[in-house]
Amino acid sequence: MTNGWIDIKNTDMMLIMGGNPAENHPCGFKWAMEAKRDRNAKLISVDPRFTRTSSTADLFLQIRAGTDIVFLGGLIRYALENNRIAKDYLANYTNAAFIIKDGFKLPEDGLYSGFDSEAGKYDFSTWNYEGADGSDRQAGTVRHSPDVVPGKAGGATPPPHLPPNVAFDLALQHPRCVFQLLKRQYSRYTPETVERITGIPRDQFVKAADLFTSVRKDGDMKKVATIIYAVGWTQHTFGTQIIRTAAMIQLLLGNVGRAGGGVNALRGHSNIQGATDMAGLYDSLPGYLKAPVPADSDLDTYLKRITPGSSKPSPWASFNYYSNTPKFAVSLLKSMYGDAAKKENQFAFDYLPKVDRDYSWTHIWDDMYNGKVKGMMAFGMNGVMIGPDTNKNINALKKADWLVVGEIYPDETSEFWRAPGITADEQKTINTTVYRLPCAGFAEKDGSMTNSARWATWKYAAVPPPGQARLDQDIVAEIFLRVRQLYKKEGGKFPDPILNLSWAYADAAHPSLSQVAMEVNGKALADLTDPTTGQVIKAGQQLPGFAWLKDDGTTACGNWIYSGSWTEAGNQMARRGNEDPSGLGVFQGWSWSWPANRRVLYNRASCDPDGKPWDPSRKQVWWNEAAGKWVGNDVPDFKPDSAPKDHMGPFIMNPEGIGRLFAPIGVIADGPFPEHYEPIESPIKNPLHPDQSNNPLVKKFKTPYDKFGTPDEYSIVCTTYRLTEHYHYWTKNNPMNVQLIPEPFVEIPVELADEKGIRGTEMIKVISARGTYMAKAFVTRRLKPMMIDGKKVYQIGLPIHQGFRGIAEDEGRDARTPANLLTPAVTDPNAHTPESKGFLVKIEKA
Amino acid sequence: MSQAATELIRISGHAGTVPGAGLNREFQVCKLVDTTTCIGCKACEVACLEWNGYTFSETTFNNSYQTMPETAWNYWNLIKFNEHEREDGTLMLLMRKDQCMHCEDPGCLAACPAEAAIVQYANGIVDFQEANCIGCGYCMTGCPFNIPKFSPKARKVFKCTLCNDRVSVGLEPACIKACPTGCLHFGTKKEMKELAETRAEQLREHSGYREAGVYDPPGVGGTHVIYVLHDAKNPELYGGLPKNPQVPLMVRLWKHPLKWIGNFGIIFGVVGVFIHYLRYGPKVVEGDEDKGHGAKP
Amino acid sequence: MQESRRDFFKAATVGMVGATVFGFDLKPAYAQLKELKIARAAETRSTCPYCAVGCGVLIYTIGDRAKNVTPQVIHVEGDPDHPTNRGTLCPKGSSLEQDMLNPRRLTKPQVRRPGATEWQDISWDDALNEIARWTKKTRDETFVEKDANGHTVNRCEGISFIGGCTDTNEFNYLVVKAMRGLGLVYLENQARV
Amino acid sequence: MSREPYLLPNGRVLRYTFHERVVHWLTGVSYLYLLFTGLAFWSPWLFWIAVVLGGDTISRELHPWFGLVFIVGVSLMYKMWHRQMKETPSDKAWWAAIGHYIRNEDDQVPSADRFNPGQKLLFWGFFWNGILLLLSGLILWFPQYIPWNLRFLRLAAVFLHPVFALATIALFIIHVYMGTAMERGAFGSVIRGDVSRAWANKHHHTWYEQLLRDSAARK
Repeated sequence: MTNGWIDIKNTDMMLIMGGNPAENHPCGFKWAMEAKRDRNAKLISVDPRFTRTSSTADLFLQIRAGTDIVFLGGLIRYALENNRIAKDYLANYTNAAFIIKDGFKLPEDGLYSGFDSEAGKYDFSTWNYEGADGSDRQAGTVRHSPDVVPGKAGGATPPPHLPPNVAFDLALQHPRCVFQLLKRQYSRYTPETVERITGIPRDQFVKAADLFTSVRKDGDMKKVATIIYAVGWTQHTFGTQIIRTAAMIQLLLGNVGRAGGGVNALRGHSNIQGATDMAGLYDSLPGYLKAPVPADSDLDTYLKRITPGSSKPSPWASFNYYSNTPKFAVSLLKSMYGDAAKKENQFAFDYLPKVDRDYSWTHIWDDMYNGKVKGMMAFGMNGVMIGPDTNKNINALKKADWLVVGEIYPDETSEFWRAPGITADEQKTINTTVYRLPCAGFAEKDGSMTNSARWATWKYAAVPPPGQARLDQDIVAEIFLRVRQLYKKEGGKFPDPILNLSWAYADAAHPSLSQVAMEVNGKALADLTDPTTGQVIKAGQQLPGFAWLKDDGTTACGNWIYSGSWTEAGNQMARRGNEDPSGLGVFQGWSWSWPANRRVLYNRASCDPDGKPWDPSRKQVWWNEAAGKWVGNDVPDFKPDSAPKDHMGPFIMNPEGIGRLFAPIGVIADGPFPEHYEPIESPIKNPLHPDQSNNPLVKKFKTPYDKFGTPDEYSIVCTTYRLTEHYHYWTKNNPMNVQLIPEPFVEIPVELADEKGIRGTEMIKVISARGTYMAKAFVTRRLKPMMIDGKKVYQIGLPIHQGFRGIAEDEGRDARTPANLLTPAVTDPNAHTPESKGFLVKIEKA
Repeated sequence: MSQAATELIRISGHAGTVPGAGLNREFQVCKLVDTTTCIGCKACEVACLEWNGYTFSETTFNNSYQTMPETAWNYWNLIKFNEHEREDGTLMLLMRKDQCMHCEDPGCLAACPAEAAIVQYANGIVDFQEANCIGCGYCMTGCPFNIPKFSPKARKVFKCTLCNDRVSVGLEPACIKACPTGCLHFGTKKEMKELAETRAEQLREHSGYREAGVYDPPGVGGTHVIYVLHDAKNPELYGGLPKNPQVPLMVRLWKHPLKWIGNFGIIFGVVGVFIHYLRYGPKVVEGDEDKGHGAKP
Repeated sequence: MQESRRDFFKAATVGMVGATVFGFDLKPAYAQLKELKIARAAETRSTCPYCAVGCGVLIYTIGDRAKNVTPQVIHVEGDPDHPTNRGTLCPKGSSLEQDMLNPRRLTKPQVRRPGATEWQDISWDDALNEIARWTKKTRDETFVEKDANGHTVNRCEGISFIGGCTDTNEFNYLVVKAMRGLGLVYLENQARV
Repeated sequence: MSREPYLLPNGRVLRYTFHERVVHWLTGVSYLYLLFTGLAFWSPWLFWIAVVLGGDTISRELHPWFGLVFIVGVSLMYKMWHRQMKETPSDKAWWAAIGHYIRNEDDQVPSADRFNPGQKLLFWGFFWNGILLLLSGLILWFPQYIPWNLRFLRLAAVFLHPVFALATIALFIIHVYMGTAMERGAFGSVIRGDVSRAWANKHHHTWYEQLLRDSAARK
């Protein structure tokens, strides 16, 4: 979330799409209801189903799963056509005025310029700003690499760079300025097209578009709208682009950085934010530092690649905070390898494994199936269930040598070898050794968790783990220490990073999470002095924040964005001050939020270019001329002393300092502007460009389990989701939740049920090209048949919560089929998230 | 008599005066259920179940999100769901938290024959005292909302207590505390009524629900659980909320006229035969010297 | 404060003890309030492990943290001071008590041997030693020091670690540190899916 | 009946056989229990009766079971007596003379068979009310099984059960009064079984005459 949960109460307009917060985030959704009650805010719900969120909405539109970009693109078109945009914001805080290189082509035929059909990827050289002085022709010091997908880094061509001095046209009239390109790109997304592709009748779409953009009626900047989404947007082969479209709308309407605005991702798990921050993902290191690639032959090359230089129109300023990247990276290396990380050995940069291709979730299973990955450790992660393509995952595990599962309940992953359908005879042929280790539940562990609003909150242990169960950190520590012992005794392949990994916890086998948290915050390794204030931090002291980090090895910090969370003043994440003087729900004194305890990101954008709040009744930060700095109710997300006349862009994490309507040089791999592509399995050909129906960057695996259905056989669009009564695959072990929703069901429209002669509560089969799911029919009017491109299309939906181990499952009360038996293992090219929403199925009576 | 007994303003099956009637200045508590902000999440159901610590029962899927068809002796709080299609074709998913309404004039208490099995406190809470309950089930019949439920195991009747164990120490009921969207409120009856009316007005003026209103049925003297409904003209849409609930006529007839007629009749009968005896005496059989020889049939 | 509440409670055993006839107590106690079950329980502040709202929860356990008591959860409810949830909880958060008291919890390490059709118990020590042995074996077998282009890559391609999204930042950091230390690249998380 | 020696050798008349007496008291005792516990539930002023009778909960539990016993008794009575309880043409005359009967002017009352019309009323009154009490009582016994949409049954039962009970109470008061205080010898007849010949002749003249005729015929 750019903003926070409580901040939603400050909004005037909510577009909730690709998410169902009433069901999945009820306690956060209270602030949406608060906005409705206290401000008469309006709520628009766009979803394939009429959900419990929709029940509270002022307007509900049923959309075909996977067509969100069309809807949002239509919204952009509507806003532009009806002049419901924030002009000053647009010109000053976004790259609307930037001029794009000649040769850039919009995807009117489904492809942007530079597509290499053989490699299945784009050459990004035309996806760039035009340099004001021809500087873009020189590959100089300005670097901003697109290499989020590392595979390409091994290639010979150097990645394109942003020009330091960008050509621009503040009148937004230049035919190649971003604004004009944007206009052209979305001119195709007319209400008629929206209706044809999404299934939303055009009058309803226009009603919604009018309502949503009404916050900018007559150029008024006071009102604010927010867009709220969840995995209904991410789980597509174009998920990142859906979210980008939303961000673009918010930039167009000037809603980013403002109280009650923003683009708000509602994360689905208590610490999915923290897990991402801490880089439990192959392609990043803690604090969103990019993972090194083989071409990063030394630390310098690596740092040069990942540290951007500023790129902006020359009269403007850009803070370009990521120019500090080397400080973050070196401090991380110091934190990981301690004294072994020295200037002489490039801070042990070689110890870090280099990634050269996609090692993401679906690839793990594919590579395990193909015999590459031989061992797996799964902690608190039910890999078989989470999918996609459960069958493939089970068959991959059959080929593994060993599997370690750390869990609190018996789960499907640890029992993959006796999944339904595997006979005792077949079990005897499965040679995987499985260790199932009893871990600790949430109440048995202390530590911090970071919520969707980036608040890291400390919790305390209430009870000891039951029986022989152990704390998760103790188990991981024990495994690591025993492996290290083996390498110490026996040697082996490149033991240095193992032997030299810093493990300086008082009790190495039982690391105290407080000590870990202090390590994450970072400390001074030598006496440090702030040159301007003269403040001194002594060696060994906790750092007050990331501004103190150094790239010379005199600081260690496990995760720069968490620097400030455990200072000399103690654990900031355990703070419980709940005063909110501004009434905006900022709560500066409650727990701690990254970065630097800021609650609303990009909050400089809540003010006009002169530094005055757009809406004086919702003052977040503002420029104090007398003091010569930015002050406010929140921590300014800005260079504190940059006066408005400097024209520094508010989006300080971008090298341009502005919000990107146009995503240059492949930071988004599948296009600078989002374009609608159909889901991999779709009932129709993409009406925009039938010859390029799907995202051209999507790759399919080749195992026998990677099968895809066609609309002639599988005509029903299916989507998966959670219910408010359950949490993933966890609460099927909790009798209270099982009582609420005891059995799996499939929600099907009344019309489809009538057609098939299915009555509510009857057992039905949902069949995709990959598997069969069985559950009871939930015949409902909350899903209606839709007209898609002249074709009647049904959508059905099924909750994901049941599997083959659980209270009801063990009692034989359901068919014991996981929902992800149905889903395909195809992913978004940017985030590598699988497409669990909007695949094709057929149904029949069981 | 402990002073605390003066907290009682009604006692079931009780002869004579009620210790607390007319004595109290304690404020009346009230739950406000704003169905227009209910998201049917069932947090209230679980909070209730958890706090009261009852056993779990097996449920089955019934083509609805609803946990079970109606409340149960060990499940006092149930969200009732209804997919309602309006005339303009738009859909509403109506969700209403069903629980004891804590009527001002409780039909259960009126019907209960067991002394102090049901009491009403000065703060308005109608509380079942299972220790005194005889399990006759009259309360189930007396209640116009189908709330009290019989436990075959305990052979007694149970219902929501409005968490009087919590309320008596100054806490809010468990369901109120849990409610994520604030669709549940707790406070004095006066304030909840005002809040409800304000919300209903907002719904009428800003959300296009022209029939929005407050449900505080006068037929049972008002309730200590009140609803805000999108459509106060049709409460039945909300899982069968009765339009005009009353303490049933039969219970009233039984409790009042019949009782007086019956009591009078019995007394009249006994007195009548006594007077008859005084006036006419026994029927004596002349010459009968009944010696009391035992018969051997 | 709590003491006076309790006193009120005792007083709240409302009732008149009436005449006793034939040994029967003819007047029932009019009303008896249940004692507040958390009146003196220990209270621990925690965070709900489910969604990313991060609601504050209060866990009530048996005993007042005296040394001779093994704490057991008796009740969970929302933390009213927490600015986000203000004491509220959803149906999952409200059921957390049963997550902790759950008889289905795993309580001992187990192993499933190749070809086995059942679990067997294993000691922690044996399990950890075997896992360490597997880890070393697989790492040694699949470790790549230089790629085809001759670049130093120092990665282990045979082991994957997948983590959930309900564990702490500190645990995640430890995992990343230890697993990157082992050279793992197949390091993924619920966050991806 | 005619086969039994109703005229006893000791010069008395067998009024009720052992079987009849057992059935009477089975019914009577269960009725008394039902009456007392019923009264306890009827009025808060009498709730103490339930407590005295072993506790309020027990009373509620046993009341329906005693009701079944009562119904068994009533059924047996029906089997034993329903033929003798049939209305006869002479009953009208008896009812016409009810004022005399009340004023103990028995010589002006038409003679009665084994059961006079008043007793018949008692019998049928108990019989029909017994059935109605059973039906309404079953509903009250198991209210939890009567679905909400058939709730009117429960409501009707709540009201009608005491109405029927009150009807039996009216009969019961008269029955007890007549059987004990008013008709001397009647109580003995239902305890020991026999009455004097004079009693039989006075109160049930037609029946007595018949006994004499039967006896003569048998000889």
